[in-house]
Amino acid sequence: MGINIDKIRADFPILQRKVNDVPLIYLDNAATSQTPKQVIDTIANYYAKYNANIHRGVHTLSQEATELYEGARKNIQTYFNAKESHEIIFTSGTTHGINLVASGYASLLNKGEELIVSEIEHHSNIVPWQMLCEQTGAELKVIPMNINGELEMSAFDRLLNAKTRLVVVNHVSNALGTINPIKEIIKKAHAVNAKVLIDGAQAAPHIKADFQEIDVDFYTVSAHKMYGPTGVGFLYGKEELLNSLPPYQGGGEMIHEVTFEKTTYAELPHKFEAGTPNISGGIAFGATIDFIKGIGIDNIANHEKTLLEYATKSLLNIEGLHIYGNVANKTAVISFNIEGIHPYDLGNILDKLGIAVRTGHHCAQPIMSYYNIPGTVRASFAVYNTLSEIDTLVKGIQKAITLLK
Amino acid sequence: MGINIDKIRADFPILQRKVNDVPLIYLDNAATSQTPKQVIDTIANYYAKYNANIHRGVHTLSQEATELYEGARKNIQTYFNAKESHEIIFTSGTTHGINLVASGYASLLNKGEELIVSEIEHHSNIVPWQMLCEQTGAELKVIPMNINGELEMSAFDRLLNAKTRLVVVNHVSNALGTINPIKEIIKKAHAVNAKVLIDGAQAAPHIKADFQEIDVDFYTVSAHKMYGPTGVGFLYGKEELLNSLPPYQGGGEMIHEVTFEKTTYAELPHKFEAGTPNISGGIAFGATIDFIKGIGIDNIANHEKTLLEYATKSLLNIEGLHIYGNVANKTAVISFNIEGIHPYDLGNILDKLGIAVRTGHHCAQPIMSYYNIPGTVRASFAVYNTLSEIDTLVKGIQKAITLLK
Amino acid sequence: MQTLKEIQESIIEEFAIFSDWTEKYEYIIDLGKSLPLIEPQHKTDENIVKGCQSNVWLHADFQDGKMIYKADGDAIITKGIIALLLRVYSNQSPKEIVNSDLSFIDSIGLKEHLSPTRANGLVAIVKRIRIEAIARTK
Amino acid sequence: MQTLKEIQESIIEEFAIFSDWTEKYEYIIDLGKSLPLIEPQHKTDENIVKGCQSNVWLHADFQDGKMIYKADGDAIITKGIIALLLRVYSNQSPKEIVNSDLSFIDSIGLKEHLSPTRANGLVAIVKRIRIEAIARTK
Ligand SMILES: Cc1ncc(COP(=O)(O)O)c(C=O)c1O
Ligand SMILES: Cc1ncc(COP(=O)(O)O)c(C=O)c1O
Repeated sequence: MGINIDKIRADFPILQRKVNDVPLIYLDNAATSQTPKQVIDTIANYYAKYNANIHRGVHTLSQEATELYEGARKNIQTYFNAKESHEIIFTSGTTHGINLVASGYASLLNKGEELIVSEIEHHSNIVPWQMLCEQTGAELKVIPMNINGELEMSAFDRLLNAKTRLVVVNHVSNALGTINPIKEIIKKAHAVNAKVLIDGAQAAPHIKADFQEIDVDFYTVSAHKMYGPTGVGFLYGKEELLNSLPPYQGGGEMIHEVTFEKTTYAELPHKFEAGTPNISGGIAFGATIDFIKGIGIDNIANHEKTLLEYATKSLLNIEGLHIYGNVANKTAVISFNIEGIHPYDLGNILDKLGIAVRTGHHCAQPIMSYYNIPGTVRASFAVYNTLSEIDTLVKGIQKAITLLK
Repeated sequence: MGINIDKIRADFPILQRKVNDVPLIYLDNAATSQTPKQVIDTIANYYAKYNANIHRGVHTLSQEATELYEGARKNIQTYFNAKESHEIIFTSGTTHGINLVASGYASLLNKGEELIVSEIEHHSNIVPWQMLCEQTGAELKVIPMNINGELEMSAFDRLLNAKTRLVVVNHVSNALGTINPIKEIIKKAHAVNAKVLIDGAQAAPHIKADFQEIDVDFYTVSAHKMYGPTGVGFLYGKEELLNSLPPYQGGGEMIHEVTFEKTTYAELPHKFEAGTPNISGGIAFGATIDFIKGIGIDNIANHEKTLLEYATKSLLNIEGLHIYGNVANKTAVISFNIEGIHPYDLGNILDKLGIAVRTGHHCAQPIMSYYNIPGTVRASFAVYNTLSEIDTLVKGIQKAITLLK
Repeated sequence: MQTLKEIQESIIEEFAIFSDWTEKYEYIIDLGKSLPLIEPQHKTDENIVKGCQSNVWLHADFQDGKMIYKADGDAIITKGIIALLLRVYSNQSPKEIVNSDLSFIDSIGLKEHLSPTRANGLVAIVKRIRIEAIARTK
Repeated sequence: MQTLKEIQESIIEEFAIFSDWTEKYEYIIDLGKSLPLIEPQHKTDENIVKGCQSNVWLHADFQDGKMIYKADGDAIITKGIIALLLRVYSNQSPKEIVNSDLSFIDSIGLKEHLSPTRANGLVAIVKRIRIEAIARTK
């Protein structure tokens, strides 16, 4: 049942690295996870054997590259249980996916209609909706958080009404790790005929969402946060909803026919995939899914739960350390501060000790405003992290305190 | 002065491949060029040693990845002689770059104002402007082509007027290879205060544009067509013009400060680079520039000129073969048809012989309409192609004719 | 009258004798050349499938419990494959068509031509052949 | 009065004695702690540079031909580096400041703190120090 951490670690060449002459301890996984050699090799192998522009090509390379790329799409579809593979739109990442939907809604929203977002979102899931509301005159409502970093669901109930067109919430908060009750949110939103977009960037590395089971309308993800390459992600959307959105970008692939008088658009998924895509990235995203399936997402989640519990307990032993986000249902992310110490200073010292954590507002300034803090130190874990790395982290923090106080 | 083709070919692992049991002859470079091991290794090395989310990170990996990424931006800036490195906006490719500008102009254009495009554009440089004109009520004017595949410059002179806001033309036509007189176009457009966007996708692998010298306003490129990876490109824009455009996508990085009341945007280039970018792609794009510099773009152009002349002469010896695009000033692209043979059939047979060419409309349907043909067969050359490959191509075509006629 | 399955099998047998791709393609090209497959009046906009690579036309009729398909294409190799498809599907009952599979194309080594991303119109033809048959089973 | 160049050299000398990064950081942290660098009334919105990681403030005065800089930051390491910067730049003539370079930061192994992408506000501080000096050379 368990997993073999040594074996998994051996798949990640970067974990052999030293930083400032000590072995790297990488705890910045919520920003970008590391990449196993299976994925790196897939990229190198693509360029060494199959590289060609896909779709519409008659020659063998183009056919093979297309099959690999479309195979990756199918792999993603199956893994997340989407109904159709053309409901998986390849994007350059979560931000792109969210903007695609926000831009499409510009033509569907009317003044006075409402969008609901939450207070614990990443800027990528706030700013596009602000821009959309500015453009359309729709109103942006905010589900407030409480001190534990949870959404106030009773407030959500009050915000929902017949004018609500869209609810956008992350599945997991990047700054706090909170797992939001998205199934409940989707159900309630559907009851007033609103659609729901879930930002799954922080969930996908830890939890498998079953798109049909949760009945989500849109779900979007970045490969680079789930052991995959940079520059690729996907947007899932229900077929009829994707069909109802106008195309986002114009260009090759998304076209059926072009004349200067009239242009007709291609079918899904091509309608939203203008231009040559990140072919190597898409194919490597497929290999990423295989990597996760190989270990098993439940095994990953179990291991990370052990890490989270151990790290929480160990960190709370440090005097003056305060953890932000204290819900039972969270992923292995710990955002914290130490009384009298600026997060930037702590991050600096930890880096000198070879420990990579993220410091700052984590692109979630509303959360920082809520707690009235400039930022936090965030340690975020992945399947390759170990309990002994957590011990080193704790020792590092203690050393930093001695230096800084 | 010459180049060592064997040495260059040895850098491209894919050229060792066999297709249908014969050695691959890759003549589909205008769709996607092949990738040298220097670029492949840069990607693999990035993931094995430096992978981290860039900007704002305090830890060493993030700092190093940021330096590599920003170093690539500087490398591109220097190579194309942009004034400032923040005038180079990383994109996912040419299509993205064009859409970014088109979307920005939505807030700058007024009804009755005019855009000029040409008849020999790729769909990616047509559709976004059609969408823009539909949105704003601006009018799209088309510079016609002539039978040789050249722009009718006298018609351009007549189309230009005080209402012209933007002229968008490719530097090199993907379907014909025609090199357009962009310096003249820019000069004339500036004389009526219009701005110019040049689609450089097909030029960058063959010609070095000096942005300050030609005084271009926007110029955009895809790495995958110039020996680089898929999923990355750049948009160059003059600083004051980029500043005048509203942000394209909302998200992380492009933000200075976010509250639910008001969001302020970051400075260039971040304003246009929302979300985690294609970090490995950007860094590998830098390696691509180094690869081209290592050979020398003039040496590349000279070699390709030899290929073009030899191939043109050889192909014209084939009875019934007609070449589309017959200007003196063209890149190594030959679009052709053979009387009585459908391009798709010819492409099929050539593929069986290991020869990869592209067939179809090449995402340039207006050109096909002009010639009233369903498509062409396009052989496009790169620095690693050889005269003997052209001989094989000619033999292959002759064999195909025997089979098909 | 051969059944659909029997026709597929005899096509597979015929293709087994080809010793290389050239022979196979010569045969397909001959098939493609041999027949004007559709009456001009049926080459309508409604019946066209515009592939990115080549255009195809399909016209369906229903006579005496059998589907009668006519089709055409502008590329000769596509046309040859269309000829094979019609040999299999035309003159069969809707039910047989709906229950059939296309694996014979695989067996004769022409799978790539029916790849959904090839944009030669053939996938759309096969889809239409089935749709027209399904419409007649109700 | 030491010249700007001399101050930089003496800082380099001071740092040369540290045998590891811990000693160096202890020293910088001490520098950071030792001084409230700016008067509260000068901690205005105008003088703030909001870095993504930490905030810094800079106030400039011109007295008797010399620039007088006061600055502050909310992170202690940043503050320590600010203290070094002020030791170098404050009380120097605008001309000397404009003609100076920052290579001493490199020599003492703190280059990463002045990386433009670090978002700790220090790069902006250096920029402002120069801009204020340039304004007084005209
Ligand atoms: C002239 C031209 N413009 C634009 C594009 C689109 O480039 P991409 O697909 O990389 O976005 C192409 C690619 O074929 C092209 O040839
Ligand atoms: C919750 C959440 N949403 C969206 C994003 C943006 O993802 P990307 O930068 O890959 O577009 C992130 C990344 O930090 C995130 O954590």
